[in-house]
Order: sequence, then structure tokens, then C-alpha cells
Amino acid sequence: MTLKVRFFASLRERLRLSDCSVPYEQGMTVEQVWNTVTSQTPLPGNLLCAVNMEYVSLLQSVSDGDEVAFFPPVTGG
Amino acid sequence: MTLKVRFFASLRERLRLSDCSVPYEQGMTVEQVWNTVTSQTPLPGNLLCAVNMEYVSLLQSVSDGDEVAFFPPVTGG
Amino acid sequence: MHIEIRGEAFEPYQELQNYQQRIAEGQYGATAVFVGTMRDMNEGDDVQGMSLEHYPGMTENYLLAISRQAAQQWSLLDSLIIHRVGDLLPNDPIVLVAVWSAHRKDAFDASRYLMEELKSSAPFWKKEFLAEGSRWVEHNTPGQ
Amino acid sequence: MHIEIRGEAFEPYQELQNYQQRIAEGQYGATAVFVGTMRDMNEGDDVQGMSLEHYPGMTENYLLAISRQAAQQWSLLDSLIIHRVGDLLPNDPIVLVAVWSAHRKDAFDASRYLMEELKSSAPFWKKEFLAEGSRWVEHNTPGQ
Repeated sequence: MTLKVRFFASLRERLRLSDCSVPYEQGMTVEQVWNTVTSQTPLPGNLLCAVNMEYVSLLQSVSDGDEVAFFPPVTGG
Repeated sequence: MTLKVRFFASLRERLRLSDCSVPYEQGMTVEQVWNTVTSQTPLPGNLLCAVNMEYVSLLQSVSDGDEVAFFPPVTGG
Repeated sequence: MHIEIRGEAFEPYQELQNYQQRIAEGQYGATAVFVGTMRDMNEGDDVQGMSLEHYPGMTENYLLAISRQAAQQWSLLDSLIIHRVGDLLPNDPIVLVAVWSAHRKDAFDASRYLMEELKSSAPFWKKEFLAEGSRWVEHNTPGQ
Repeated sequence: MHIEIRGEAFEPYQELQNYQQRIAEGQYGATAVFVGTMRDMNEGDDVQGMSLEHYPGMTENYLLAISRQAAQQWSLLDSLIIHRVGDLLPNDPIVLVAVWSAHRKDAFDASRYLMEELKSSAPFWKKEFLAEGSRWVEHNTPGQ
């Protein structure tokens, strides 16, 4: 009953956290995952989130075993 | 007192004429050059004309020594 | 249709020559290509190097998804995306996007679509190295 | 800025590699390229070959004029146009247009502008060779 959580780029550096696991709870949203992992760190304004490598909103609910990722605006190309 | 006249592509083949010289007359327009060279052949609907290698209209007047060119729609690229 | 994340420097025009051999001869009349190259200056500062991070798995998924979307939206014969990750120096190619079609409208539209989708949403992040230290690039230059 | 009418076959990506060496390293972030290639089919007929005629002097003037116009309208570092004339076979490159700029918007806009101006007004004419004989191409496919 866990979720895998990943952080990228400036967010990874700021939180000093690349990836971790958190316990899954029924009905949990992406925002609740953020709060659990970051000990309620305020949400960055331009935060992007993905569940199982697909973009989602903070209100998206997650399922047991999901990979949840948080990252800043992308700057490739 | 002459003009050089040139024809390209399908027009050159149809008229069986690549280039020629015609006498220049004061106030002559591109259309009058056409009529002189082609013995009044009706103007093709989509005819393009250039004087000294710049696009012009049929009403453009020409000067002694000009190079006048007639050609069909372009199809490069 | 091919997408690739490349860990080492690549020569985009050599890649195009190689890749194009797999496309049926005589079919394509139009090829539109975009190459993004690392500049030695950004936001007024000299940039000495760059590190490009990505989200392995999600990045590939996303590039494939936009390639498929482009193939649905336009009449394309093939498409190619190669994107660098890792450590880059100024003048290193960052990204190659190429599209082959019968006619130019499809090629122009699809190549620009792919670049705009890539820049706006593909999970890549640039960190620049300046004389004074490093910084994360915060946003891209608008493309349209 | 360079324009060229080429009487023999050319390899566009080799030309790009060569030409690009003259552009200052680290300056260009965006390169947009279009390559037009001869197809083996047009208007539903098999095409076996093509002859491309131009108006020597006027064609060069026109390609230079649109290159200068593009350089005024957008922020460009360089541009290159190469166009074939003479006898072509299917899969032979016909035209190469390339534009280098700092940012992609200028490169995309300028390369498309150059191609549309070239297709609509540069004095070139295509004659196609079919099994049954030859014909002049009457008009181009719309690009926008």
C-alpha cells in the first residue's frame, strides 16, 4: 500500500529529495500526496504534476502503486 | 531603338519563340510589345510579364533598350 | 515515426541523411526540419554550459504521443524527434524535429506543432552554467 | 545570406553542414529548414522525370530580394536558398531553404515566408515527363 513519489529539476534541488515512497490511503488526491511528502510545504504557483507519467491536476485522485511526480515548468527544446 | 523580348516555358513552346528584338516606339506599353511580337495573339489569361527582370503589369510603359519577358504562372519549389 | 532521447552530442543533418533512407523514395515532396541549438547567451548573460534533465519514461511517452497526434492531424509520411539530455556546450544541437509529407502545408504545420508541444509540455529542464554559478531556466521564449 | 541556382543534383543536408560553418557559433538557437523533393507522382499520374527551367538573372534577383525582405521582417542571423534547374529524377532535391535565428519564432516564420514567396513568384517552370509524353505543370499546390 504505497505510492512512489518523484521530484525533478529545481524542485528536486529545493526539496533535496529525488524520490521516496509514501503510504497510500483510500481516496487520496495528488495535492494530499504533496502535503504528506513535503510536510505541508506551500504549493509552488507553477507546479506541474503527473500520475503514472501522464499530466494531471492537483485534484486528481491516485490509486495504490501509482507513481506521482512533481516538477517545475518545462524548458526543453 | 529596340527592345529585347523573351518568352519562357509553355509560352515559349506555344509561340515557338524564345527571344527576339522589336523596334521601340515612344510610349509603348508591355501589352503593345506583346501585340507587336505575337501579331496580336490574344493575351493568355494568366500571363506574367517582367521588364528588366522585375514584375510589371501589362499597362507598364517601357523604355528603349528594355528587356521585356512574358511567361506563364511559375511552378518552382 | 521515431523519437529518441540522446545522451551524447549528435549531428542533426547526418541523422537526417541516415533516417531518410528508410522513407519510400519518390513519395515525399516536402520535408520541414527544426534544429534547436545551444546559444552562448541567455537573458543577457554569457552561458558556458548547460545540463539537460528529463523524466525517463514520461518524456518518451510524451514525444510519441505528440508524434501520433501530428500523424492524425496532418497527412505525414514520417516524423523524427531527437532530443539531447546530459551536459551540453554552446553550439551543441539540443533538438531535431523533422517531418516528411507529400505537400509542404502538412510538413510546415506539423513541424511547428511538434516544436510548440515539445517546448510547452515535454518534461525537460535546462540548468545553465554561468561564470558566477548555475541557474535553472524558468521559462521558454514564446514561439508563436 | 546566400542564394544559388544549381545545375546538378545536390544533397541538402550536406549543404547545410557546409554552409553552417560560416555562421558564428553560439549565436543561433533556431534553424528552420525546408527541402522540396521531386515526387514520382503528380495529379494522379506516374512521373518519370522533370525538367526545371528558370529565367537566368531574374530568378537570382528575385531570390535575393525575398531573402533581404525576410532579413528585414524578422531577426535572422543568416539564410540559404539553393534551387535546382535542369533535368531531375524522382527523389532528387528541388529546393533547400534554411534560416538561422536566435529564437524559433523568427526561423519558423521566415522559412515559411521564403517558401511561399518562392513558390508563388520565383520564375521557375516545371515540365514533367510521363510514360505518354511531357506536360508543363500549370500550378502549385497551395501552401497555406
